[in-house]
Amino acid sequence: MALDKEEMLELYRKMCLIREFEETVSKFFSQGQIPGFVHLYIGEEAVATGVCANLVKQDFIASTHRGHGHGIARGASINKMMAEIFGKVDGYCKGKGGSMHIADVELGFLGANGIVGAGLPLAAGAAFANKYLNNNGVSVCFFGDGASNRATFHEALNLASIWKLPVVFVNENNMYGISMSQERHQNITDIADRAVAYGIPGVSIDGNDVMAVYEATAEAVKRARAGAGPTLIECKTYRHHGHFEGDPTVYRSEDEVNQWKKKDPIPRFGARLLEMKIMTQDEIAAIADEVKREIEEAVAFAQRSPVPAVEELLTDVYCD
Amino acid sequence: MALDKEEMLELYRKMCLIREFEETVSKFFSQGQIPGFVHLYIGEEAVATGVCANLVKQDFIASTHRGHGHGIARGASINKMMAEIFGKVDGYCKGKGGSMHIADVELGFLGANGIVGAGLPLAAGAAFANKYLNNNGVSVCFFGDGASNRATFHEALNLASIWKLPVVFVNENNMYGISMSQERHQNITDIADRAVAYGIPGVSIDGNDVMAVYEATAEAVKRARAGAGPTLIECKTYRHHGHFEGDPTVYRSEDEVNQWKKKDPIPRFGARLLEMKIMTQDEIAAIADEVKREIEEAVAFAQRSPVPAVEELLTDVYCD
Amino acid sequence: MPEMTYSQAINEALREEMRRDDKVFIMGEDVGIFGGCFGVTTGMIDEFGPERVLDTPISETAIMGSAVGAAAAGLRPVPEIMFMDFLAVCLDELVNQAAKMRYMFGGKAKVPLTLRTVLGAGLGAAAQHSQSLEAWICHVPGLKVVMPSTAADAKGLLKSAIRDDNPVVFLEHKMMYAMSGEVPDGDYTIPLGKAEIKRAGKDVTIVATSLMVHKALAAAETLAAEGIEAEVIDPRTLVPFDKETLFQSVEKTGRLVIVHEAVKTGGFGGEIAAMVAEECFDMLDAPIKRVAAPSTPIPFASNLESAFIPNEEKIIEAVKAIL
Amino acid sequence: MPEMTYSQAINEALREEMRRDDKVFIMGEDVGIFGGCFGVTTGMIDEFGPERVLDTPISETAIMGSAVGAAAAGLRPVPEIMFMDFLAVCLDELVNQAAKMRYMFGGKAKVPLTLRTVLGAGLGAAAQHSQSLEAWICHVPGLKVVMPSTAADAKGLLKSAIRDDNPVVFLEHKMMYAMSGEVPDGDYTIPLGKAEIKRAGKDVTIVATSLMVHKALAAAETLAAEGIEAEVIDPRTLVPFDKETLFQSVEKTGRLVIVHEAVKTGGFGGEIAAMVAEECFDMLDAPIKRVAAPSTPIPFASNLESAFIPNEEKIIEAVKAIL
Ligand SMILES: Cc1ncc(C[n+]2csc(CCOP(=O)(O)OP(=O)(O)O)c2C)c(N)n1
Ligand SMILES: Cc1ncc(C[n+]2csc(CCOP(=O)(O)OP(=O)(O)O)c2C)c(N)n1
Ligand SMILES: [Mg+2]
Ligand SMILES: [Mg+2]
Repeated sequence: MALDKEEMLELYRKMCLIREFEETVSKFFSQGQIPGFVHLYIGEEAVATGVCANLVKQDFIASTHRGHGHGIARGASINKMMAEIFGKVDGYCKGKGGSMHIADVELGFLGANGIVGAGLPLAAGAAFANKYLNNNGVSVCFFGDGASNRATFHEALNLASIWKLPVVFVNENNMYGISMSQERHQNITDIADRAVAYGIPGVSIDGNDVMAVYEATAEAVKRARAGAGPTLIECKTYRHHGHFEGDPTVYRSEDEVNQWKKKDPIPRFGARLLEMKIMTQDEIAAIADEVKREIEEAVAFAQRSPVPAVEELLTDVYCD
Repeated sequence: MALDKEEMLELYRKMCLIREFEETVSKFFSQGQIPGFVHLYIGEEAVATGVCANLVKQDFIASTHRGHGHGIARGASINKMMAEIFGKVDGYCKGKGGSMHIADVELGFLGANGIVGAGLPLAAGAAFANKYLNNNGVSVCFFGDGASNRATFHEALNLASIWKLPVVFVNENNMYGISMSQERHQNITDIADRAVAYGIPGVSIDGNDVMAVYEATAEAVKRARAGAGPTLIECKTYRHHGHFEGDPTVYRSEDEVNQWKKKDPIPRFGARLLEMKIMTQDEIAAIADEVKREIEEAVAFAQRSPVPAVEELLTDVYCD
Repeated sequence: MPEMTYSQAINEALREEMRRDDKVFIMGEDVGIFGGCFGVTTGMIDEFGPERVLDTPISETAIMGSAVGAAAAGLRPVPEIMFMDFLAVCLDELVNQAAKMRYMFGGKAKVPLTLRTVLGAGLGAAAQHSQSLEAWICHVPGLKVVMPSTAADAKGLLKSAIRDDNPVVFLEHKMMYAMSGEVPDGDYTIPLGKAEIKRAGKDVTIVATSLMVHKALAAAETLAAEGIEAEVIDPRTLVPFDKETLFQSVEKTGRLVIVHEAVKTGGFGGEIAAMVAEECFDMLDAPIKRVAAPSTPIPFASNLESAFIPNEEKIIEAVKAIL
Repeated sequence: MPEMTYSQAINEALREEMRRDDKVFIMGEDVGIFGGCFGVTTGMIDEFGPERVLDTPISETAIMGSAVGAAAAGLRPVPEIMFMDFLAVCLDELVNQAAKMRYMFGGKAKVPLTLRTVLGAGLGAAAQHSQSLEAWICHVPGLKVVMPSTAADAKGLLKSAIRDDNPVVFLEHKMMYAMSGEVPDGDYTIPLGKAEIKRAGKDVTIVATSLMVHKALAAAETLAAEGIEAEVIDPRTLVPFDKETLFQSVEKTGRLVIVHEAVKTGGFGGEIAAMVAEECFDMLDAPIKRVAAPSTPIPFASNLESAFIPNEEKIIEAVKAIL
């Protein structure tokens, strides 16, 4: 279960890749090159990265409206993701889904989702399929603190608990659902406490510590693969940007944001790796360069790609 | 808060009235005189009775498909209830609602409900109205063990907890949702434990002990009126009949039923009152007679009442 | 051909499909030892065990949502929602997830699930247990909608639905479960999207769905005695809709009466009337009539409920009004 | 008359009604300090405080359900559901509770709530944030359905909706919030159930709803240049529906084109076509045309989304096809 040097470097690289991807989306969105809404994962990279490092081929993830980080952590093509966000035909969904619906079912990525909390029963269902097919696979569902107040949370966790489904419910508690702070939207401090209602384990961890996320997930995944049922993991984290790009964030203080930026998961893990002598300053710089190049390529790929042909409007409604 | 002799006798009488009402409905249903479905409260009388003894004029209750006992305990007219169940024009709803929709909003009875769990947010809303109008009123929602797995449970309790609404959530854990036993439909033993998820008090009590129900509710109602927010009370009880009349109850053993019949709340409270010398054997017999007569009158009232005029089909869709 | 009830035919279709394909499983409230609220799944748990016949908690959102997840992950779930009225508590999973997944993902997903649920009045079950809400579902691109009116159709169409790679909503009428009919022997399917002319005629076309097919046939019988030959068409699937059969009939008769049990305002009858008024206007010799329930909730009292449900007399009246 | 945006007109109507009647309050996700996802409730929390402008958790079932309970208990809630697509997660509370309570209880309850929600495509918000699902709501007896197309209509109709003792669903189009128009000074109401002829004409009747009213008017303008005089009718409320205004127009023109943004199959256009095909058949000189979105989920890419939304050209084409 302990990670070797290569694996740790890979965690670091993945977080950098997500960060660079999101910064780039932010830039092109503000330039008006991206239609619709985008919700960025900046500040929360440790969660998806630490979780997905535990997954193998037959596993599934279900994601949210804030799904870019989940896709990248699961190993999705950043070219196809970027092209999708730009609404281009070479995107994952031929440009028909956009940021909120990027998916790659083949890869075990059941999609971002525009309906808050919708992923929870989907993930339970995928976990049921894994169990039914007896393939040792698990499912992971990411969802926000706001989503933990939705119907789907309750019904999916209850179902998963009685059927002992191999699923890990990963709560990304970034302290807000749009403008509603957690202390206003629920009467509890630790969402992990809700596990009690289903007789399953619940753990609350520092979601900005990628190793802590990795380890908590490793245990939950082990439990799930062993047939012992679901786990609820709460990862406390923070989004640096607004809810969506363009949000003036009137509902929180600059001071609060700055406090959290000090806990930024990327420099934090970088410092740890330096300290452990797993990584050098040169390697940090090299990763930054490499990631930058990859994202530039993804943008070039997206920009090069044509918009979908207008006939695409009418296809893919049904399969024959 | 302690009950005097008269009040205790009244609790006993109410339970007997509910029992007699339900036995009578059972009889007429099996004779084919009542259309639709009926779900009887036999065995669970202590819950509604103990709870509603705490309520005053401006309070509300929201009920379930198994709602006759709640209505009677709240003080609804048994004549109008019986007529409604028979589908007659002098029923509470002019025969348009039937057993599953008996209501008397004026009396603070927001209705039986055909949708499992639907009462929970309704009660939260009525409690909000009480709070908004600052009238010191509370709301009570009855709901089953099965209903505690529904969306509405989670969302309503969360909302009530953050808004500190004056509402008491009374779970009637009769161990089954139709054929699904509690141990199969949820992974916990005490539904009261779910209160943890909302940071509110949760208590689990013997629902066949009317005094225990009365006292737990008294405390919850006091809390609610004082502005301290909602409470979840779980009353463990059992339905003697099938889920609906006609249910062959293949899913439970006769032995189990017999064990529970020994804990029947009515003889149990009767024995206690005898022991405490609050009631005599003669009074027991007198109450039985009185209750029988009342119910016979209710049946006569219902049978005498005409069916609604066919024009009623088109009225009451909108108010003008 | 053996006689069996509508309910038995559905049970048989489920069993045959589960024997044929071990990815098919059923789930829902009380579908196991209880055999389903209307007895449709009776005995299935004995044959297939609790791994493939799953009792669920009262959690329709989880039922529908997990069925979608399981379907996307490679299984073929056949969830049951006890009453169609309860779709209102789990519509997101059907409408925003199941129906749209393929399109949103650019054709790179399939959701082969068949949702079975129960519609219709007649049991005194009142406003929240008697609705016919097929119009909602028909308005959701990505879903197919099936409404069989006979045991034979139910069996053949359910088998097609289960084999279909799209999400299909299969609507059973509670007042038809006990109706018997001849059902062909062995394995057969009826394609989705093919109407059936249940009775041929030349004077007027009556399109009816579900239980109303039987009322329309009774009306046609009565009309025949008066020399009026009604053609009764059962679309059987509303989406996809077999326009061809309908249009050919209207071309022949020039007159159209549409019958459904759903309330008139916003019912699927509007869609049928609009298709004809748009595409067959020149064939029409008379106004298009709709016979449907009045736009009210469904009352409990038996006499009111009977008045609510469209009947033979109202169909006859509508036919005569346009002859 | 002052000019203001559709969004400002709604804000003003809400404020005036809240000043007039202290039983009126608003609730919804981010309606407080955030001012609502589209800014419609901006500043209201400053005037009325958090007791009457309530931010809720992401719990639409609790929002709708508690609004119903509060309404039955004597208040006049104005809940907001952020996008109409999300009605799918709380339809039970609207359909099986709010709409039916009065009927089920034999006329002895009232549920005076006004649900505000947002429909329509055009923002690149894709399949789960762009639907026009008014047909679902119109099919539910007990609900009223309002779809204003101008700032003035929005204000006057919202005030009527809030004063109405029935549950009313008030549908705002996200692409109209920024549109400006003249709004009468002071307190005025527009009755529910009265259509407005937005442009008079004699050659063809165009019935259009919400944003499509503007596209229909643009089409009428273009047609006028070619000598074709289209009459454009905005029903403004779909339930109750003003048949009289529509039928009078059809009597005059003999031709009908219906335009809505909702997908065609099962859309409310079917109901309108069916009413006319049933009750005005003899007045019709040509087929009834519907211009609506194709029956697909709503795509993300801007070019596809534009192709999805009905436009001026398609309206003109439909008109010409039946002239
Ligand atoms: C059912 C539903 N309700 C409301 C919304 C609108 N909405 C989109 S994201 C969001 C906030 C979600 O908060 P949280 O779950 O904490 O996730 P975060 O955005 O913080 O990652 C809301 C209210 C939605 N998309 N779906
Ligand atoms: C949303 C919904 N799902 C399913 C049903 C069908 N149904 C009616 S009562 C019932 C069981 C309810 O169990 P519980 O909440 O424990 O109440 P009890 O009947 O035991 O009093 C079910 C499943 C329903 N009416 N509504
Ligand atoms: Mg959040
Ligand atoms: Mg129970």
